[in-house]
Amino acid sequence: MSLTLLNVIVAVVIAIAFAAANAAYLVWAERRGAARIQRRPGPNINGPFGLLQPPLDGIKLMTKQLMIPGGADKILFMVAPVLAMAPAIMSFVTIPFSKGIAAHNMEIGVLMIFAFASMGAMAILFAGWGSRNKYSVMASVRAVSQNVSYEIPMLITAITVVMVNGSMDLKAISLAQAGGFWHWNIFPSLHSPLMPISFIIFFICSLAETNRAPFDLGEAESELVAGFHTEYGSMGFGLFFMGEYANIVIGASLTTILFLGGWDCPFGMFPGVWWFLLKIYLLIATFIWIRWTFPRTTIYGLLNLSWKILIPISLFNLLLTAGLLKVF
Amino acid sequence: MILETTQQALQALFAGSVPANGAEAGSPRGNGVLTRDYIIHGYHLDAQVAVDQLLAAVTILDQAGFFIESITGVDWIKENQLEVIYDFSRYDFDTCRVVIRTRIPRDQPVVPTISTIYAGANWHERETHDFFGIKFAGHPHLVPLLLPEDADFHPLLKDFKA
Amino acid sequence: MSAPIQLRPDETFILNVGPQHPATHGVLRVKMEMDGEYIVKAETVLGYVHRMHEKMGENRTYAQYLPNLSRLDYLGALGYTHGHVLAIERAAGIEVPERAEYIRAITVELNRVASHLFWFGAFVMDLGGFSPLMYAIQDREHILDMLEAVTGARLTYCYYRFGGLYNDVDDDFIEAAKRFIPRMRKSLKKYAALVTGNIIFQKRLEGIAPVSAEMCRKYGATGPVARGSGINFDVRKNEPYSVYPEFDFDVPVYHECDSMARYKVRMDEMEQSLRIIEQGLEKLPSGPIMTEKKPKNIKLPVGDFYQAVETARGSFGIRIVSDGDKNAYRLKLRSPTYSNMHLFDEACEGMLIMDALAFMGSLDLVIPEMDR
Amino acid sequence: MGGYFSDIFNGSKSLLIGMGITFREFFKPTVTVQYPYQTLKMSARFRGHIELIADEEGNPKCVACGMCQRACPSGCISLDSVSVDIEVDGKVKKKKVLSKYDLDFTKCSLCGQCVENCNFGAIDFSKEYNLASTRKEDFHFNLLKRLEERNA
Repeated sequence: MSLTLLNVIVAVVIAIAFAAANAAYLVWAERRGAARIQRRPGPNINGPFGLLQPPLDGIKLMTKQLMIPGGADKILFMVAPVLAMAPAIMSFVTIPFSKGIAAHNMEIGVLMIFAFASMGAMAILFAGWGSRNKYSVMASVRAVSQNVSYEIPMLITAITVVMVNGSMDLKAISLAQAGGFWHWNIFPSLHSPLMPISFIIFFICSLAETNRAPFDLGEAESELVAGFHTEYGSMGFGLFFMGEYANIVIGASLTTILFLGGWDCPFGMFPGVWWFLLKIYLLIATFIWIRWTFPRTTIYGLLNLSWKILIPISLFNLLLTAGLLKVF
Repeated sequence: MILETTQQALQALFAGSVPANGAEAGSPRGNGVLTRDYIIHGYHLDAQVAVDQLLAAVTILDQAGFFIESITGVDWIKENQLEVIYDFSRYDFDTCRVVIRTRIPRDQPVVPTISTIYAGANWHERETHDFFGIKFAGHPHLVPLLLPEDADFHPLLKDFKA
Repeated sequence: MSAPIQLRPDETFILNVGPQHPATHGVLRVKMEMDGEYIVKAETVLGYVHRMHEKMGENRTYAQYLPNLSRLDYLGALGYTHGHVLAIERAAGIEVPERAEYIRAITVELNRVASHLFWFGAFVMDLGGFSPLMYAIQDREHILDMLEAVTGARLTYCYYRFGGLYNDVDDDFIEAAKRFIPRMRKSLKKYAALVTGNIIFQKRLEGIAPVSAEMCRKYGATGPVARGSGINFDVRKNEPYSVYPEFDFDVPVYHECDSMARYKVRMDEMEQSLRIIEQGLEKLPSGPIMTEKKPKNIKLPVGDFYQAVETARGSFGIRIVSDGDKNAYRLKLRSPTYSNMHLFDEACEGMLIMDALAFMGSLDLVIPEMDR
Repeated sequence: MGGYFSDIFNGSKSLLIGMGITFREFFKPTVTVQYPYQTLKMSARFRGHIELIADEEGNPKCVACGMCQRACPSGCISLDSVSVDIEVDGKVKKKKVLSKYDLDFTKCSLCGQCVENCNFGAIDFSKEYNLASTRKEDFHFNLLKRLEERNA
């Protein structure tokens, strides 16, 4: 019993540390990457290559006063940033980084991650409503409708993968794809000929679920000032920021596990955690690359994309896969 | 082409009383239409109308397809008059700039609004009201635009002291 | 997307966009009555950076007023200064040497490209794309370097004088301008691929915020806003001034009336400006840059003078009422964005806020120029 | 239906083209100047605030005629002169000597009217641009003192 408790504590600490370190250094990577794209150097003064920038930013945020706007709903206002960060950390618990590295493997890992992911929408809604700011309310309503409409194609696609692999256990899904890149779910197989398209749909959805550009309607800075976190300063803002990056890591991890074979090596050699990390950071680099290339979509363009393109295609894919599984 | 037709149409407002063409703007002159040398003045037609002829004159220009450039005022304090100047121009290549001006006494500066004809006159009239205190009768929203909301001074009047 | 909607008055709320808001690019306030994300009614509130330039025009001599003009529009200052010197030269009957006029045209067009580049970057940033702004600023920097080498300033130039120029261009400038043109053309191709062709960008602008030609006429909209509504109006062509008749260039006109049309007009205009600069550099005559008798203490004859020029934002007009003194009796500045912005109130009714702010970006606002 | 799929295809293609451009930009060298560590040379015609020019003996060329003061649109120049007796070829002559030349840089708009109107070439633009301060008084320049400091 006590061993289990210790296990849990160690797992949570590692998950928090991993999430926080990722969040901090992904901000650095994003700023450096964006700067390179725009032909600037980016943060390069503090420490070598500006590597001390994230901790210094953290200190700055922590030393600032936490302001609660007059008339705001205090409880919701305080709860929202925590709610943005906590589910992301919880999701790490079930992600298998390699065969032996997973805090707690669950048979319903996919379900659990999706359950926690949908709590992110709640955080945004609380933040927007609690701040008593018109911009924030509009942003939160946008973000919720966006999350709702993108969860559907995302789930349908995930179900397709689950059907093909016959399990909701993330570890089992990874293991089913072991043995070289031709076994990965991203490549079409007899049962699922449209898998590359599924991968793209899943990728787009994870962009939208994490409120990343070009789907960052929830913070749409040129329209809604800063969206749902307009009124947040200090670490409240910091938590939202970290939550966003933690969610990106979750999204990339899930994509890797469902489509890119988890920790499997493309050539069937030396499988291990490094492959997993390489894959998720490549995906995150693509996230960053996309953000600094495209303008923002409109709210109706975003919903049109989901309801008119992504959902029909993913539904078709689901039915096709189901039929093929039945036939063969 | 449009120059002649517009001139005739504006001329009709005055029923024959044409002032001498040599009269300079700025010095007092009677109402009427003048043609100006574009090379020197930068516009072709210069019509001074009475306040009650203003709407008729602007309607003529509206029907002829002119667009509104600006509205402004001039304070002729020596003559105890305020002048409102309306600039019109055309989008097509039949270049014709028309200036409509009207003079009103300084102590009772009221002219009818033309924002019913040209919606874009709205801000120009508000601005002129800000700067000169000229009231545009019938204007839908005559509150200070460029000056502070509570401004009760008119800085472009010549007797304005900051 | 922008269909009018029916609702009860008690269902709306007021949203203050500005005076400090990222989309207004300065201190402009739009009071919007909103129904959810739809705008029911909008009222623009101006005057936050009003400085009464017109009164200053009455207090200062004509020469002393020169620096004021570049404070109107900090992005395309030369166009406004050009209008001022042309008005004085017209009224006082000053002949300007040909070389000076050519240099004026070249620098004005360079400034126009710089202004449009900055607008392009800021507009795409309004739509959420940040990198194009940085690329645009890189290109603009070359222009500012060139203009700095000639005029001594980067934004508020004060370069033209009555009867000529402050100083002559040198060979370095001509070389730099010649190098700049092909580089800029390459950049324009890059922008076309990166931004104009982008599906997200197209979907955001096409068919959004229609401004009819009739509406332009009623509000007196000029410049790219009018040209995006199918009106072939450019003061450089309609009322040729300076040496523009000598140049072979087209006026881009689009008939779609939407935000995309206004965007395309400006992008095409940059190309046309490059053509003018190219021809200007080729034809640049040698000779003096100042009239033989440098005018000092200018006094204009009694009268009322008007001069319109095409600036980066539209038709800028300057009216000088002179009583024969050495400063103006009345000096009126007709700023193009003032009229262009005016139609925003009417045009944005029933639009989504994000479309309305994109529309506002497509009007190319420079607030100090509007407020004067 | 065909339009539906071709829209998706063309749209995706345009997105990939855009990503290709940013990808290429990623590998190009940076173009910025790291300002406090690196600086640019100001161009020869850069208009900074004005400075007095000294003649061969180190005295200001200025004859205190006041042309610059009158030309200034913002009224930021104030100068004063005193009459001093100097001996030229054994004769005592009165001469106006500049005693004060103050520039209120807070008002200056760097238009260059003063330099242009000076008939004696006595003032010119400096290339100074690092002029940041939190105090207004730091921008009230005593140009005469600055000239003496430069001479010293």
